[in-house]
Amino acid sequence: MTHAIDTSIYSAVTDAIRGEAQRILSEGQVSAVVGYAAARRKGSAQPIVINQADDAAKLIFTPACVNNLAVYLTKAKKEIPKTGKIGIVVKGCDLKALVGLMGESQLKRENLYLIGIPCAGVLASTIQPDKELTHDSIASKCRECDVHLPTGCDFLPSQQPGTPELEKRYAAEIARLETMTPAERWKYWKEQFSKCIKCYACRQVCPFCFCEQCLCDRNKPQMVETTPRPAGNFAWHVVRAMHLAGRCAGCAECERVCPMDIPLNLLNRKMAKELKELFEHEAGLEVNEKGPLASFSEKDDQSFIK
Amino acid sequence: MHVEKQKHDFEPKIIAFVCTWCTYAGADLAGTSRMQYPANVRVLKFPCTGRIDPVFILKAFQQGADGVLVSGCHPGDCHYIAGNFHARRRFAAFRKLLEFVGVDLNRLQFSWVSAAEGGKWVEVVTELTERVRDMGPMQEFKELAMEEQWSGAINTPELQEAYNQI
Amino acid sequence: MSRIGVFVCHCGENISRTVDVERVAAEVGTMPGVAFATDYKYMCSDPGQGLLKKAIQEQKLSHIVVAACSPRMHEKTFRKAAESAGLNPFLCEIANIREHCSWVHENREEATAKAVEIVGMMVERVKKNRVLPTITVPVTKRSLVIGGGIAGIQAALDIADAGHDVVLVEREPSIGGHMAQLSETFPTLDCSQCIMTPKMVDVVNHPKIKLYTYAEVEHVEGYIGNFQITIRKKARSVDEDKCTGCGLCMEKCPVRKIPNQFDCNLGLRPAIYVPFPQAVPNTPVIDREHCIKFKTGKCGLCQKICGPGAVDYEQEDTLIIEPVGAIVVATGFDLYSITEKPKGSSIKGYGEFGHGKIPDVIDGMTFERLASASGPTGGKILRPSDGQEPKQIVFIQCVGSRAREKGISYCSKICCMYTAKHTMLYKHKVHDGQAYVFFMDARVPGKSYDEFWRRAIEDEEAVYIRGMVSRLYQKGNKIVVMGSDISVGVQVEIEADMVVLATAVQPRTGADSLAQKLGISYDHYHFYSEAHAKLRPVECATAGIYLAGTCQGPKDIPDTVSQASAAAAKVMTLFAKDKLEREPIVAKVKEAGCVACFYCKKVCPYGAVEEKEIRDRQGNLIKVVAYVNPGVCGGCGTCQATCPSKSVELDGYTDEQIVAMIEAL
Amino acid sequence: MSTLKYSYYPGCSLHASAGEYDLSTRELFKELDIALVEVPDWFCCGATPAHNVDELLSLSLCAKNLELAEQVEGDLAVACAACFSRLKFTQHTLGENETKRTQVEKALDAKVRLDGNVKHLLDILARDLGLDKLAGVVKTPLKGLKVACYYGCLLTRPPGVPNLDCVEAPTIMEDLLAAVGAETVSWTHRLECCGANFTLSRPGVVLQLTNAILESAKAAGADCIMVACPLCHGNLDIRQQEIEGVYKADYKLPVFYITQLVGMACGLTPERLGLEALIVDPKTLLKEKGLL
Amino acid sequence: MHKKKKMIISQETMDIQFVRKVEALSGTSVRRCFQCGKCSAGCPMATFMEHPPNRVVRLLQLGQWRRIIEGRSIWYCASCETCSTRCPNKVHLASIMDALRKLSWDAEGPSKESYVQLANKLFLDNIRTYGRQYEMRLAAVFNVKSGQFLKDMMLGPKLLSKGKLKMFHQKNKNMVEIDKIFSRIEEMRRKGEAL
Repeated sequence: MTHAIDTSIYSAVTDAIRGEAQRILSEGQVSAVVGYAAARRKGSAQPIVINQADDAAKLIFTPACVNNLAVYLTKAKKEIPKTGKIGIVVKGCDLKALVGLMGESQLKRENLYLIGIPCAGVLASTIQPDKELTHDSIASKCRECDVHLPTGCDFLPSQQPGTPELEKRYAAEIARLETMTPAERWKYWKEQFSKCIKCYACRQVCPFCFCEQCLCDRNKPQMVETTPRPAGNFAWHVVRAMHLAGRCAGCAECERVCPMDIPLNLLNRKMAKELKELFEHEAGLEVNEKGPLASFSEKDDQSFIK
Repeated sequence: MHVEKQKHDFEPKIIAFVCTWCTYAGADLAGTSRMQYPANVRVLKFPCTGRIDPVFILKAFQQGADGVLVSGCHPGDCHYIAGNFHARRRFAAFRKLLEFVGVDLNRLQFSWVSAAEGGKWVEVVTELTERVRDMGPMQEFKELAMEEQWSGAINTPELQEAYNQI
Repeated sequence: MSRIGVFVCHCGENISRTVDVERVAAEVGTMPGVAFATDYKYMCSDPGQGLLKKAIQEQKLSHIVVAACSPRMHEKTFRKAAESAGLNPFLCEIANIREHCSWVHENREEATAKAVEIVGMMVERVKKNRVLPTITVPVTKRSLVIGGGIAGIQAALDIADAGHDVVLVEREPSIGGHMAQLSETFPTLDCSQCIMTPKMVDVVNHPKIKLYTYAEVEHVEGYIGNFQITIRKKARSVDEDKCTGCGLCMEKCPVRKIPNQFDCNLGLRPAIYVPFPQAVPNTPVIDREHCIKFKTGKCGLCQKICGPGAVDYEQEDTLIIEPVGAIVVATGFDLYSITEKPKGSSIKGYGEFGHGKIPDVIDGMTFERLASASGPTGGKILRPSDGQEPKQIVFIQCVGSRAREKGISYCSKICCMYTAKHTMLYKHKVHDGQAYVFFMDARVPGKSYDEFWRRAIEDEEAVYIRGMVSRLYQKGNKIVVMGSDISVGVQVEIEADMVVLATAVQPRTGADSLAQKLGISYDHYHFYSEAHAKLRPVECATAGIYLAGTCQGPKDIPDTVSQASAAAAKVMTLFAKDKLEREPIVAKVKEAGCVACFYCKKVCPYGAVEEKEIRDRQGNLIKVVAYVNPGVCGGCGTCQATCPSKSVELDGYTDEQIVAMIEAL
Repeated sequence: MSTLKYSYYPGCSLHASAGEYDLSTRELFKELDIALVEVPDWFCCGATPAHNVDELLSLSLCAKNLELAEQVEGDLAVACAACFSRLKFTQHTLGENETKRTQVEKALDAKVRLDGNVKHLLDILARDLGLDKLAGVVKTPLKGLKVACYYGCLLTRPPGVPNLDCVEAPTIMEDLLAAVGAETVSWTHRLECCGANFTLSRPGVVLQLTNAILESAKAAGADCIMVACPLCHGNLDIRQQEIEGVYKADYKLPVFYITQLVGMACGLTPERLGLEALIVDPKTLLKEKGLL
Repeated sequence: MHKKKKMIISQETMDIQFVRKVEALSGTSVRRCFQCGKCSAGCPMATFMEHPPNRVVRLLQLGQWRRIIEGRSIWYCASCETCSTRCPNKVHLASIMDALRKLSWDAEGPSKESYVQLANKLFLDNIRTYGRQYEMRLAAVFNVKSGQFLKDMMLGPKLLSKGKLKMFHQKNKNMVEIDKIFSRIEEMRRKGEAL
């Protein structure tokens, strides 16, 4: 028996974002708006960039609007024209990524018009995009979401999302792994990483992987083996987790797009948890001038150092 | 100081990443004081622990190190003002990551060894060598390096379904 | 293809006793890229170096590895030798097989095997070494001194006397700083004015010193040897060139009752004023906040009576750019005040002492003004409230200092001595009075200091009470002091006529914003940080910037003057050469890969990373990247370890070199 | 229509020796249209004796009361300075010290709730209601009455815990009295301890400390003293005659509760304020000032 | 007669374990104190104490707690928090005093200063039995138990006439819960889970 999650506000939210997009485009406040539009399959959604006020009616918000649109604004991907102010439709989790990008000089707040979404959650998988949002079908990240209502947006529809208390699967899985012996954990990750086919979909979808030249692609020197062999895979995922530590706010897009179903977000969430415990830092809450790994306190823990 | 030499079945390979101002000088002092320690350690000199990239540690394990030591100036003594403070944070995070993916942290040692602490250098190196020797070779990375094939299990329903369709 | 030469040193028997050096040379000789390998008794000796030079030339060696003692011993020697044979010195590396091998192992087999591996690692490393040209930076031989107190004056005079131009910037209308306010100075009790004023005059008359008073540093650009300083000269409303300093304007000014800050608000001054009679320059300034002309547009008396026509109401702030090669920061201190602080402030006031509202509870500086012969009372100790002479006077030490609950845990260093001095001055002026001092420890180390303190107790009969004061309150015209004497273990109550608080020395308000302009670091109190507490006490970590006086931490006049002269000497050392040479171990940005996340800038302890715009020929912005100023970079490499795409690289310690070593294992 | 709503913790004294404080509080709040709902079946906070010898017990009792207060809507209003101090101290300590929180949760067999606001009546009158609003409802300004405001030790201390006002130089009582038209005197002993802890066990100590307070108030030219704590009141009022005897002094200083003075200004009758219950008779003074 | 014993200092005579207990209970560090004496300067009760507050901390720093609890200083503390408020080093002396009283009670039982203890104990008994304080009963029982039958006798009738002492009291519905709290704390102490 699965409980449905109330998404009745989404149609009102859709109306609100359409109205706002229409207004800011027609008033010339922004040159384009990044949002979601219906895709071909019934119930499915896809990212869209509109620059005509008339197109605002194409915008939607449904449980199938899974993508983190922040990725379309980062330099390396260059999807959006650089000139002018851009509107973007953001869920709370996407906003965290935007906040992170602002702290890393990749975006400027004044160049963005943020259209926030009161979000009760989105689907875990869009294989069946018209599936009802239930306690089972909801994305894992939404189960532990603390930003159903994004704050600091330029516009936020007034609807209040219902947010039932759900079992926290990531937290539970991290806790489970933590109780294992190192050997058991090694076995677990070896199995997971070995599946990797180095398609780099995780890198492609990640808003924080904005390097023009990835360290892991370099060959002078070759820091990370590039072939999809177990050794190279292991290095790739560890290096990536380290590079995202203190930055990733857990949008879990890497995990969603992974064709081999590697639980990639577990690594990122584990690091987020550790950095919170060690340095009281949480990614994506404020535009930090310095991230946790680019700053220090003289009082930092050094119990692990002899 | 004479140490009774024993033959061991296994001699671990230890790689030490050290800063030039404190720990490298401390190791020099151990030399000028003719202190004795196991010959297993290979020292890589860096200007500062701040320069030490976590990838190097990973790389060292992948290249067959059985143990890794990272050592630099005590907090507040950094020749470059704050490099060791940055390093301390970076490694505090990185060791948690390694631990999470199943690396036994007993193989990874961090220490502050000043230019005056020749004795501490000997102590740290000896302790790590002996500990790693007792643990045996770092098989995990070596095995991983041997594996050529895609070895993942088809362990989710989605993958199973995809596999069936092939 | 590299042609590497390897030279294995015996070091007499120091290495060869445990390491089979011939075998090392033989085994290394077979390594790919090694064209020449040999061993020699003493590589560092003249013949040894000759061997190396000869081999470079004869064997056409491209890289050198010397397997010998620690690089900390002879790296420079061998690099110089390589250089003299025509090889870039940074193509020579040292493999440490003495301190790290032969001296710490006894088993010859093990030690030899280890030595081969150590040399092998260095062979792989040296292959990736690149030619590094020595970096030279031109030096502008002019110096900026910020702050015209005793520290700034001393540093400016020393540098100027050495023949270099100095630009001295002072925020107030006159130089002199806190020292000009003092009455007499410990431990000799000579009059502060008498030793200070001549120095102030020297400054203004020195042909090499350009003095800007009533001016502040607005902006700093550049790096060691090449700074561009923008100075804001605030509108004085009096033309310094025309003014003769006759003082007529001050006499005629109708606004007369403005508390004079220089006298700790005890005395009064007009709206057009010099802070004190011996001010340098002796040019008045108009206090626009109180001047009738500026408030209402009327009056204008001073302009009318000024013979030379120096008064100029239209004057505006001006910005001046000065190029300098070195900066001495001597901005001094503020005195802590016990007044109530804004909510949430990390520094707290002293409600238990009345938050500064009890008129006869004053601070040490106010006491200095009372005791000063040129002060508002002409040197008489009189109570601010009623002008009576206090017969019972209580001094309380450690007010603000050493009180972490109030936000300051450090010792202000000077208060023990000046309080002892105050008790003496008091006794000299009020013969029938009694001074009491509440104190915790007497911290009086220094030449003739302890003797001075003892004199206060033994000869001048000040009563020292070991214990602090819980509360002060006004009772009639007395101040009740509730203290304790912990030596006896009893409470002490004194009905005092006046209480003098030895309040803490604090960094200047705004010290942090000046530091940010200069790119220097400061501690959490905002005292500026020296590069090394023991070995580089007057230099900032930022090259070319030096510290003098209390901006770096509390200190007394002798220490301040010593540090100022030391800072001046450092400036002269820098100016002794026309060009600066430095080791080329600096970080460089590979602009193609840089995505301008500026993590490098965030972690750089030297502030060496700048933002650089790349434009096409039409001037359109293509992208912004990081740029490492080689003159400022300290060479720690923290940027490279932090850079996600490894687009910044530390020469001499590149990823290629390090990975080559790891892979050699 | 009342917008201000509070749960109300009177404390033991207000149900006994300080009945007039309870009465005047209820009446004044009724008059000001502030709703007070007494916490059902609250019990003793443990006051000084509990933390004096058993801090864990003290914390547990307070935490339990905080839990009980959650049943009633609104912030928790506290009249007694001692109860206020203990409840605030409990919130502060349990928020900071995890070990103690765990122990208290074990003693209560429940999670402790620390998020509720605990407010002293002074805070409610001066800030929630506001001085301007209060001044607006004054019917008989307390003109000519020279009051010594006595804070005692527990209202403001220690720093960072009750956060009612500045620890060393609070003004909240003076501000309130200014709003109702009374004059306040500047005096030295407004924060000194009256020794309430020793009321039962060492009355001699209490007499000495309380005498110093009365002496200081008198010297400053006060007509009367105002308090916001039943324990202070007990010592200053009930023991005043005894003190006069022991120290051969003549104080005759009526000791009012804050609610009584503010109530008077708001036009409440002496009966509603329980003025009868005061031991040092205030009638002469009030008549003299034309307030009765 | 009070003779001052010589203090023999060694690791054995400095009872640091006891000091740790004080620190745990009070949540404050005694080592922070640098003996400025500000606590003693402002203490309203210092004149009644043979060890002024600063010395109590000093004795703790030296692990000499017996010297403290043999005396009466801790029982003369009025808990007014003046010391904690003004301490330049955030030594929460009032809490240290609480801890010392608790540990003294545990270690020594009633001391010669037991008047205060008796009052405190009665107060707590009252809470356990009635849930609230009943001053009349408290005062009466205290006077009986401390043998001062006539103390404050003059006050009684006056207070009764003013309605200030209530002869009867209501029963609190939470009595069971209160008793449980007391029992659970006792239980925790038995098991060594709390000091």
